[in-house]
Amino acid sequence: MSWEPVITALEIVLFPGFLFIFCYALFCEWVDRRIFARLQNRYGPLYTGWKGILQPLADFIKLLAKEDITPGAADKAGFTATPILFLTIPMTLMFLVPVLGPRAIAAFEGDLIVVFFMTTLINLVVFIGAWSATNRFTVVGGMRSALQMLSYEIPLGLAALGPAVLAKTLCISDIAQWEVEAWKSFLAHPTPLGVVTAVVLAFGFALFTLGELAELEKIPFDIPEAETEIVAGWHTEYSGKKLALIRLGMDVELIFGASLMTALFLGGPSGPWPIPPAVWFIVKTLLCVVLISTLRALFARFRIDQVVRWMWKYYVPLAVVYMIAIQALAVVI
Amino acid sequence: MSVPEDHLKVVEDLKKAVGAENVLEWSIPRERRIFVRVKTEKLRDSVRHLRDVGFKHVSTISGVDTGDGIDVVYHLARGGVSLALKVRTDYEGKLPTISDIIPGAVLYEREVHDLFGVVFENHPDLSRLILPDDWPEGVYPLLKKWKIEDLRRRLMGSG
Amino acid sequence: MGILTWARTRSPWLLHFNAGACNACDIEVLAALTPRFDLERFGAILKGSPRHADVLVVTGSVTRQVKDRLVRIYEQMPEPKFVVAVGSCACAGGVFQRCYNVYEGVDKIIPVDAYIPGCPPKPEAIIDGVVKLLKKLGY
Amino acid sequence: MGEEFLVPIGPQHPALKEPENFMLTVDGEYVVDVRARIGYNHRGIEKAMEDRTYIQNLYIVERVCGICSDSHMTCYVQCVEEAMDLEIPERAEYIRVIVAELERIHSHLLWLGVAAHEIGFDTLFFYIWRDREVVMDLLELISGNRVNYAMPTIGGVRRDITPEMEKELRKGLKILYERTEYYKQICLNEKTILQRAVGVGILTPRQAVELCAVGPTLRASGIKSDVRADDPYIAYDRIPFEVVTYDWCDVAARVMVRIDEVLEAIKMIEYCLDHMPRGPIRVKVPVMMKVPEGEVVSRVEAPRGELIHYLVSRGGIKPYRYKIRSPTLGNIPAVCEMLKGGYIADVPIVLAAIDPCFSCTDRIVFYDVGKDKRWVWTHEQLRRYGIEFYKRNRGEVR
Repeated sequence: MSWEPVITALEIVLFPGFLFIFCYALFCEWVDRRIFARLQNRYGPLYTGWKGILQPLADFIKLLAKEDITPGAADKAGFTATPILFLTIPMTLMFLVPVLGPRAIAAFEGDLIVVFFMTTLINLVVFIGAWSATNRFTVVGGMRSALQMLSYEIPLGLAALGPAVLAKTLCISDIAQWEVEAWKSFLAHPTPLGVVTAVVLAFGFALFTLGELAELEKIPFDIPEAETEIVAGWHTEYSGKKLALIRLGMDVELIFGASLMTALFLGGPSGPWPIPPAVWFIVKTLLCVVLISTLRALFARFRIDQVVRWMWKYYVPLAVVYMIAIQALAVVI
Repeated sequence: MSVPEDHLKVVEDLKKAVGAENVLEWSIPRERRIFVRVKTEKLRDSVRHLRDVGFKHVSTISGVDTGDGIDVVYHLARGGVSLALKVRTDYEGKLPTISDIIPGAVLYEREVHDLFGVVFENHPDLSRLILPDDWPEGVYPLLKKWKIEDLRRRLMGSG
Repeated sequence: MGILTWARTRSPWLLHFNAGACNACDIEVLAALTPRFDLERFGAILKGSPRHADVLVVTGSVTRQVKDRLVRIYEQMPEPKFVVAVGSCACAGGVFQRCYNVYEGVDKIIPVDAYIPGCPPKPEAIIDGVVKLLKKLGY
Repeated sequence: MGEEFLVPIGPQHPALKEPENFMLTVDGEYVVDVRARIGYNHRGIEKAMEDRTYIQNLYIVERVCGICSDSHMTCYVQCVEEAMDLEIPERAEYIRVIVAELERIHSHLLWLGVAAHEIGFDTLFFYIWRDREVVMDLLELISGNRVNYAMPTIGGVRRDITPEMEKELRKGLKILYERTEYYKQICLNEKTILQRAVGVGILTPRQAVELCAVGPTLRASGIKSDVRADDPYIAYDRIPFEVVTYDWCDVAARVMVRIDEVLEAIKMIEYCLDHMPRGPIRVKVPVMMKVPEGEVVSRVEAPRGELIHYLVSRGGIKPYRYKIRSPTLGNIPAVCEMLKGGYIADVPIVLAAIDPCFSCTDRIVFYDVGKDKRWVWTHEQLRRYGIEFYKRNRGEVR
């Protein structure tokens, strides 16, 4: 009776699986809120647990215990399905990203395409949830999030495809591995070609971060839940357990975005020998979360039409130019 | 306090424009303050004349319950000078609107209607403004006949 | 049920409602969230929708017009919910007592858990009020 | 023309610090019509003032509005003094100007922070409100309370400004000057702010005059009108200051007018401190004083615009009739014009741009553009195309 299935089962449940994602998501929310607060010259959560680290956990448990109201006019199916889907999709996507070792648990050829399909699915789910809540604010919020999704989805995809084309594979784990070797060989003997690829990839990283900001609906792209205009956007009507799931879903989406950034651009969870890959993964994703959080604190919120116009006028052409550069490099390498 | 000539000139011009007998009384207590009382029929002509002379800004319109009728006071302003144009009307009386001469006045007319019951003819929209939706019709709180106690008993009781 | 009370007292989400106040108390409630006082240290965030909120912070003596809005907002909030009346107007009508359009005090309309007197109460007093409410719930 | 889609903003809404309810008829992201219903704050102040003595009324007038409490106080006290023909010492006049200008700084900084919050720039909101604490400390130093400072009273001022306070004041003002300069730079070239403010909520000078707009909203449309300059009261005729106007006619202009007014206010306070005459700060007045018969109109430049009080007294110890018109009401027809044709996303910032203070405004209410009633004087016919939205949701407000 080989131990293989038991280990993978354990892996799924425990380490790079649900428990780890749950704790790490809450930890990242704490990091995000603290940095956001520190940039605004104030403390942020301080008294729950050491330096407020248990604050997201307290919020989560409290929401679970609250009364869960479904508005009378809402259609029950869409309304209850949304939070569950909103959490499970990012959770499953986490298994496509290498965390423990160089290979992710469920890595297979073409999982990058699956990732993009699922992220678009999230927005669809959000729209259904907003529409089924029949509250005016949610409907306008849902429309906005769909509108915004249309504008950032393609450039985000292009930015992510960059490394895939260079690595000549569509499996995220392989891309991460290719990057590690490329990096090692570059360090061994730096060639001008290597410098060019590094610059292009860095440019791709910037494009991808911008896309991630829009996907995670963080300021300056948090229009779908613009607090001052439409109360709380598409999740105005959710409360209690449903809201807890949605907030957790957002956190998991945050760390998924960050881990995707590390896997595609920063070489995944591998690093110099003494530190185990898992720790490298945490260090790199934290770096990305800190980056997102600082960007979040520096900007005002754009208007939806500005976002759409700005995306199509600058962001898409940039992504196309980036792709051309990548193709040229691919031919040379 | 010396009475500045240009204030006198304003009153003279108004008398010329509206007819001296229609300007019932006027007083200039201090610099930059003019009080004029005009016959009710001459209200619109005086407002139109004053606007052409430069009193384009309506600061506000106040109602005063003088016991035997309601004084409606139009506070017009030209730069620093504030002119109070007073017109007498009786309870539930009718006054022509001036919102077509000075559009900014439409709000103030609605308040006077809400709180004093003066009806402004062909006013674009004389619906309820300041008082709550469930305020009983015909009760105009700022009239002297309504004491606060019975207003409270009548409202809070039913409120 | 230690964990539940622990969670409930560690993350009181506020919803601010101005029931006819002269907005002196409102700017003090807002000042309590800014860097110098920073209520977020206790985990308190200002939330936009009644569905998300636990603590309803009401300022101002309730005017007739705003009464049914206040009741509707209160009903929209999920259980367990608490109400904090900020300012002497919200506690008992304040300087606008015996005005014809005013219910003197929030507790004539909805049950109130904590009163913060003062006209307006200083941000420190508001924070003290919120912390006392949390202690009452077993902080 | 299809059914429009009504989006209620308020009465409980994070953007509005006060209960007012604007029913926006929208069409996709465009605002087609505005129907406002205020009256939530109407506390019946004028009726209450009619059966309280002049001294008791001091406490009510101060609480008409929490942010411009000193303007209401100065206006009321000035009104009663004029009715009683009472001369107040010159030092009291200077102290009243200092407190009035400090309140202008506090009100404008507060507004600037809230405006930044409206467009989602929370960091700037927190920074500005942190620096606003400097003004609040100065006010607390002079009057003992952060809000509702109760400095003016009938016959002069309640508390004097001692030399130590003066030193403290000058230090605080210097910090404020630097910080406001820094925020002016931010607002001028921070792209994300400009994008949300330039060209938004346009009010042409002709509209501004015709709709009787007041204060910074009027001055941002290029019209030089300020009660402190045109109709100087207390010590404003002896203090050199410059009326700030911009002619961009949009939200960005209103931001800049208010920032420059803060800088101007700081200079005025420093001038007052340098030229403060000696002497008493108050003239004794009997508590149950009788005001001779007569009527007085008193005007003050509150942070939000021209504030007018009108007193009719029949020679008793209580005012026969006391009328208050707050500046925000003057700007409401103007804001209605600005909102039409804009985006939902612009509504909070355009609304905030007139710095509405509905606690004062609830003296009078709002101007109602009925969707189905075309008005004789509504200017241009609105561009209308409706998409069919169902309206069955239960939240349909009456």
